[in-house]
Amino acid sequence: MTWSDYLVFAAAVILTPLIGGLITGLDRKVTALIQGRYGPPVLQPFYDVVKLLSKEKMIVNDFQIFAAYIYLLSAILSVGFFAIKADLLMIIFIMSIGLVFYVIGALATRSPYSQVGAQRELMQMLAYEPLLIFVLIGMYYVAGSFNLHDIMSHGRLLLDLPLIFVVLSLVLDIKIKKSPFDFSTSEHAHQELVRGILTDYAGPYLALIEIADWYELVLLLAMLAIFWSQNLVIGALISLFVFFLDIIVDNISARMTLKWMLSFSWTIGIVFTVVNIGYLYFVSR
Amino acid sequence: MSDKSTIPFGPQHPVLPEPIHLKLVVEDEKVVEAYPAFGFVHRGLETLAQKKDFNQMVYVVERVCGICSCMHGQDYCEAIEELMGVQVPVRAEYLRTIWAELHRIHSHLLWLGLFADAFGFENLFMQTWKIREKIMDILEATSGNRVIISVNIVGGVRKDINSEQAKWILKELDDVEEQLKDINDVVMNNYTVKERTVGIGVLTKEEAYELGATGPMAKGSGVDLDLRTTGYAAYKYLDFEPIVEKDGDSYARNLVRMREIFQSIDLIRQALSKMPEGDINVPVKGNPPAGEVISRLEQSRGEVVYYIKSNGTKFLDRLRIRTPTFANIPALLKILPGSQLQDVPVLILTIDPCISCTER
Amino acid sequence: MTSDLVLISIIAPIVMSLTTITIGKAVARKAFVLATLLIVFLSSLAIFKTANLPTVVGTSFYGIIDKLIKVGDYVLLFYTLYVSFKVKEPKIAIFSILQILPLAFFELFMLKEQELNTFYIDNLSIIMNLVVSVVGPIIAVYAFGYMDHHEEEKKLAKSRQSRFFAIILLFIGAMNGIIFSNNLMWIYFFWEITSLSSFLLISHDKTEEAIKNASKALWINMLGGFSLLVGIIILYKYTGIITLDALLKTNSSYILLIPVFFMVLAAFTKAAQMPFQSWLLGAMVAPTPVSALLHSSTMVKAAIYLILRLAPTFRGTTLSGFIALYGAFTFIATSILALSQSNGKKILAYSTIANLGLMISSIGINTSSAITAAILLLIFHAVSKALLFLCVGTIEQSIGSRDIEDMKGLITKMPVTTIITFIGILSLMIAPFGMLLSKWMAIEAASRNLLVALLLILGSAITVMYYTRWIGNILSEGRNSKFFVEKQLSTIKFALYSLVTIAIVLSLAVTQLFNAIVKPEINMLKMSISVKAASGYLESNLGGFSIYPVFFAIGLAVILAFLTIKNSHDIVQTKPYEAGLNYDDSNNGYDVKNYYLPSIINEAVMTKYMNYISFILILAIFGGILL
Amino acid sequence: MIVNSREVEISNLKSEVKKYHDGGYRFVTETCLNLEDKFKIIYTFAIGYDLENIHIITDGKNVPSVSDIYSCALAVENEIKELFGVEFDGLAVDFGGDFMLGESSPISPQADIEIIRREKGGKNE
Amino acid sequence: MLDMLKSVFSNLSRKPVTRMYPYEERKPFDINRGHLENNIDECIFCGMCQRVCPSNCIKVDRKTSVWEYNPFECVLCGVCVEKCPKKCLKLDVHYRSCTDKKYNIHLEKHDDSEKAGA
Amino acid sequence: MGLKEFVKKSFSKSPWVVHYDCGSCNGCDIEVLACMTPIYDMERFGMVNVGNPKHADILIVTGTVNEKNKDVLKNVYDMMPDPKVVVAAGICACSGGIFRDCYNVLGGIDKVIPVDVYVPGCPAKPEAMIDGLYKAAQILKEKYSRKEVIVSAKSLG
Repeated sequence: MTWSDYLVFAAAVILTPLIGGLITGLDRKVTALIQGRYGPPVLQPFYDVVKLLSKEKMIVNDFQIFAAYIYLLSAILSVGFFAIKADLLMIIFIMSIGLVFYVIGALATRSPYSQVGAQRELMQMLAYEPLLIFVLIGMYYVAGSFNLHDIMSHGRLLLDLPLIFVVLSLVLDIKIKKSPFDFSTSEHAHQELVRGILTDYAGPYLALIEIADWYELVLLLAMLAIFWSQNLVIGALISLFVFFLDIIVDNISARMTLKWMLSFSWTIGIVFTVVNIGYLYFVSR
Repeated sequence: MSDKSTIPFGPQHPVLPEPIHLKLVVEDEKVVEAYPAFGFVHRGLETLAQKKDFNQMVYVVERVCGICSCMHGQDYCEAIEELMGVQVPVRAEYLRTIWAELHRIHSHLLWLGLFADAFGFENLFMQTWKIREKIMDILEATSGNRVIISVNIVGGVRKDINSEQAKWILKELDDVEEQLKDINDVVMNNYTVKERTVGIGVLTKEEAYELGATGPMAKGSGVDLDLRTTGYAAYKYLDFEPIVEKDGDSYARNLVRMREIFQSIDLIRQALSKMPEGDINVPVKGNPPAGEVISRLEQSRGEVVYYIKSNGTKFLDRLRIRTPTFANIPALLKILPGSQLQDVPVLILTIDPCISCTER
Repeated sequence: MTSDLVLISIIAPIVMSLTTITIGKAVARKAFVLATLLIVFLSSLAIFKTANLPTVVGTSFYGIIDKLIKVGDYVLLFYTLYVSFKVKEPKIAIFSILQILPLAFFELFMLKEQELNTFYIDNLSIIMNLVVSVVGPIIAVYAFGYMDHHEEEKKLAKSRQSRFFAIILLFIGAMNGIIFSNNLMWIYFFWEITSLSSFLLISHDKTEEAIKNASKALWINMLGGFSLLVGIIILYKYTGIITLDALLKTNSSYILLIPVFFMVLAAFTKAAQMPFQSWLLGAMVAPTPVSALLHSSTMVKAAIYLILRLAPTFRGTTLSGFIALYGAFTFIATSILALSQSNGKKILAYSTIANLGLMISSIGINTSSAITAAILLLIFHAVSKALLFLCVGTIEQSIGSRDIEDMKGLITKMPVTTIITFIGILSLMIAPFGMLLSKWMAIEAASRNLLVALLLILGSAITVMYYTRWIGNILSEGRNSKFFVEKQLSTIKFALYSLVTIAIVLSLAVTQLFNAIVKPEINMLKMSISVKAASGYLESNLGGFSIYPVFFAIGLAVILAFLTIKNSHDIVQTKPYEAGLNYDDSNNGYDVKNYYLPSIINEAVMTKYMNYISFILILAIFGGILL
Repeated sequence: MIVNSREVEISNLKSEVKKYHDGGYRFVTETCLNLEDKFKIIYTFAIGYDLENIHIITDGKNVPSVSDIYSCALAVENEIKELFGVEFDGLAVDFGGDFMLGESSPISPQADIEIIRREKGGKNE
Repeated sequence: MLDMLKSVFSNLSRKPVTRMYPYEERKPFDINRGHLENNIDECIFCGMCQRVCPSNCIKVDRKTSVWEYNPFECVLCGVCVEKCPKKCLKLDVHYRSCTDKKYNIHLEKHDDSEKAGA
Repeated sequence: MGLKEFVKKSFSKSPWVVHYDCGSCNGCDIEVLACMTPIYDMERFGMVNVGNPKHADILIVTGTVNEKNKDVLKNVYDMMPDPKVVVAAGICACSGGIFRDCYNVLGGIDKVIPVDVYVPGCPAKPEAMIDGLYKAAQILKEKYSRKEVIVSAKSLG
């Protein structure tokens, strides 16, 4: 790593929560508008997080603190590595450290909701983690490397990997936990598990998780954006458009069942990946 | 693996604003058994009948449940009127019917919203409640209060609807109907909604009858029971058919409720057009004579039964309310085992529970 | 010098084991065993330090040992024949006879006497030897305390520990034999000894179930031995090769692939790959140190060792591709089966099979980074799995159950063991630790082979799931979160602490490890090195992984969490949210079990179908020879 | 509807209820009334839109439960048991005083006389 | 799945329906039962309201000419207003605003003052 | 705007609400829910019905306390991290309302937990509810500032 790498790393780590918070705020505003409401101010997520950070530290179990910190730090680390264009597979692996701890933190409390939520989150991870790596394999087939640097030099992945792009959008939809995929937690808590996996996190630790979610959201959006790395502005627009579509889907569908999600995501993931890569393999060369 | 988990459901739970406690025994996510515990709303208001006179009790029974409060008051008043042999004016009967049907619409819309929320369809919840506000406006404009409208008194009603208001109501109802058609389309055809409701919580006709289910719960299973056909209040003057669906699953119950909303809109239109001029109440003198009476009517959730025993004083001897949800609880406990955990809110809401009714 | 050291590492334990069996006194026995272990450990260090690699050395004792081994072969096979009658398992007899006859024919009529180089030593041998002589002694030390407690529980009138430790020592000697032997017939002999010691150790408790499972293990391993023998005979018949060095020098040809297939098949049985997995699951009835030593960290690794040895002979063939697919299939199939288990040892057993499958798959991919991945996996898996087995053993002896559901709230009951178990599981499934690093390498290496890559990815995701919930269970605090001070025996403490330290240090020092012993091996295999490692950064031509930042992040989180807990006095502890109702007595409380998906995964049914598929895959591997 | 209920001997109660059940009647409700030092329990059945009532007079002990004939009578019998202290024999599921009232609620609050003390802790969950 | 799109896009194209309370207040309906007021000057302390009140939230003391009313117990049914012989009771259309302390409305005829007390 | 000011502001801008129906007749419940819906849309003030006391700042209670749910109410209140505000919505929650003479009713929720805002009405209108919640948000901010003062005083002493 060179000095400029360190600078980029630091800049990404500092800027990402701001972007993530803004996007979350926009998400809430747009959702409200879609529902015919006025909606919260765009800065609302920041108010929420700042408030949560300065609330009383309430825990059930010391381990929760640890889990929340690791979740946040691994998210930060993965975003930082993304910014310096490191190995994407490594980034996913680092991200999954946080997720594992996130789940363990919830399992470590005795609240039935948080435990069932954690079980569901595990199922959810089972649904999207493989897909995420499938996406990388698709990129590898085009770029011949897992290094983001090499992948980005390819320019317009979207043209080669349209179906893989769909798979990644699906991952985004599962990851941001919107209908029809909000099983382990839900944005507005009106589900059978209250807030599921987040039920027993409170105050500052909930805030840490919220911030980590922003990091992951931005990371996923950035992964969508590199499908058009020739011009990253267009890439960003594409990824925001996908995000907007996810909001719309959230607003036109009910929460589905867990089994449905697992079979749906795996089918889509495997079929689309195989078809797309097969296409590359047989048609393009 | 025979490992079974136990999961609480309620009393403080966002899906179910009302406090009911279910202890669910689940295997993975499949519900094996459900043990209910009630009593978080139990106030014991039936005994208030011995402390408050029969006129004041109208306002108490209205607060048995805030959602179909008007119908509680109506049923109570009809019981007392039958006991005392009071004939209420026809216009009062019509007015009672209109308010009752408005309540049915608002109750069904409220239910639909909560139901949508239970399976995670937030937008549907918002849209339904947006439409529901129009009904609430009608109630507020005609009675002075949004939820507990306190219009029924022994001997008739307290508030009148003038022709200007009637016109406005009709206009609003057209608007509501228009918007509801879109919602109806979603409830009936949306893939995700169907996935979450079709075949979920099937209650056969025999089971529904045997377990004493009432209202949409029974109607969704093909039991043709709608007390409005017995022609209390103004229903004898109105033209309608009870709505029955056969499948007995959550989807069928949805359909019953959705169709009932349109039916209610139609009934209100009929009632407003047929409503004669005249008094809205008759003065009631004296106390109810000693005797027992049972009065029933069709609430939005089903059949409510009022049992009243009077001893000739102004205080009633015994007031007992058998509410529809109370009758639907056995059916709920029947359909819960075997379902998935994520369907539990759907199933609970599919009986349209009103716990404060159940526990009084 | 080297050859003497090697000889010591093989002969010393075997001789000592024969002595151990006669020692009745516990203290004397322990001292004696300890001394032997020390010899093994020191000799392996000495080999590591002094050996000039790779090397093929002879020894003056070749003739005697060869004769002994030839006699030993028959003794062993006739003993198994006897065992077969004793436990009434005809399959063992069938495979014994199936080996005795060809062996006799081969040795009498085909094999020409010749003086051969005794030992073949290269970095792979060193790695295996280090694993055996570091992990092995630690587990044996652990067994001191464990077996005392075990026999107390069983209320044995007469201690049978001398037999137990004798077999352990015999096994360690035999492992070293497999690792260093140059003569394939020697490998075959030691191979059979490990099978036999596995049988003896599984049936150690003499319960009906133990004997049943032990005989199952024996016959499946005998099947493997038979396959190995067939492979050797065919090899000798067509090429006249009987030594490893000669085998590795030949250019691969179709005629070589047939014996290689049989040898690989033998390895599959020993590694309990898919249609043969049942013996390893049954082997879990053995005392836990046995599971740790034989059935996860060393004996099953002999299979990996064998395939790794053979890897150059089938590089670039279709056979290789099918081996990769087969390994990947076993990986995902057993991972799925592990998902349906709540028995801790069974989960570990399935996960062991899965990881062996992963290694076999990597070897099948057969590129330099894949081989690197396989070797790294071998090392890290041996350490972490041994640690976990020992943890489960400790937990089982304390709470009387190996079911992960019963481990709820373990952290309050045995905090130290729980933390060690926690680190052990983490070292198997999350990123900065060596296992995941190797998995990363394996997946990147597999990415050209789409089907294998898909299977590996799905399998890894499942692995994370079943381990995560286990951690969650042990860390969940009970309703009355009162921490107990845990008492551990010093031997157990030593074993757990040293293994967990090794696991962490190895993961931290993965680059050094790679440069020191893995890289020379790859070099020796004459593969272009595509993996570079320096200062915590591993880089291949596909990507790179830096470890230190991740360790740094985790360390930072730990420090932050500790500071928060220590410094803030305003932390409030509440009850868990239970929808407003909080029952104080635990009987009435809510309890959530893990999801085992019985509706989707039915172990028996699933196993049946998976076995069919894997059988077809083995046929496909055989077919791969022809392609 | 003015109630004219038919009195039934306690011993005949189950056979009467069984008759209603076999006749295709739907169980509507049970109502318990205070009758000086006794209780009157009115059973209401319906066929179609018509109601029929029978009642028993009891001192509140050993009333045969009809929950084995009409399983839906279970809820209401549990309620009567708690609110009036009437004891039922053969309740299909006995909530043991945890159905309506809490631990510290008054005991059999709706009864004029108090027959049994609600037993605490004997939950049947 | 796409049935909801119609409402989504119509909502997006329209202004939100939200009533911007408290910045814009809607005019209440004129029969709203907001809160109870007593024109104490006209009150004759007959006690009718006390007798008919289902919630027993009104206390009238004829001797001391005190009319006491607990707004935190009143169900706003309006019966007292209907029964009031002097029509001095009135239901205002505006709801009573929230407070951080409960209080009784204590009206006396002598000094025409309103006192707040717990 | 300094950081401290921003923190303080965030308390009034982001009060998360948990609603507990403590034996209400549903009248107030549906009005509380109505506040969340498009017409009233409390999310304008950052209020979200989080449904989980551990995340909430404001506990809005409707209905009377009875013998069975008083423990639940206390539990829910105890699980909320400080600073927290309690709103009693509707007369039942304020005083027990029309049911205060019933045998199973204890009275208003102030019998069990401290109440910061009383919203009268039967049922309380959504506008009144919004007023109450808005006031609660201000109280929340105040409580936070007060706590901050106490903490800094501690650190000085």
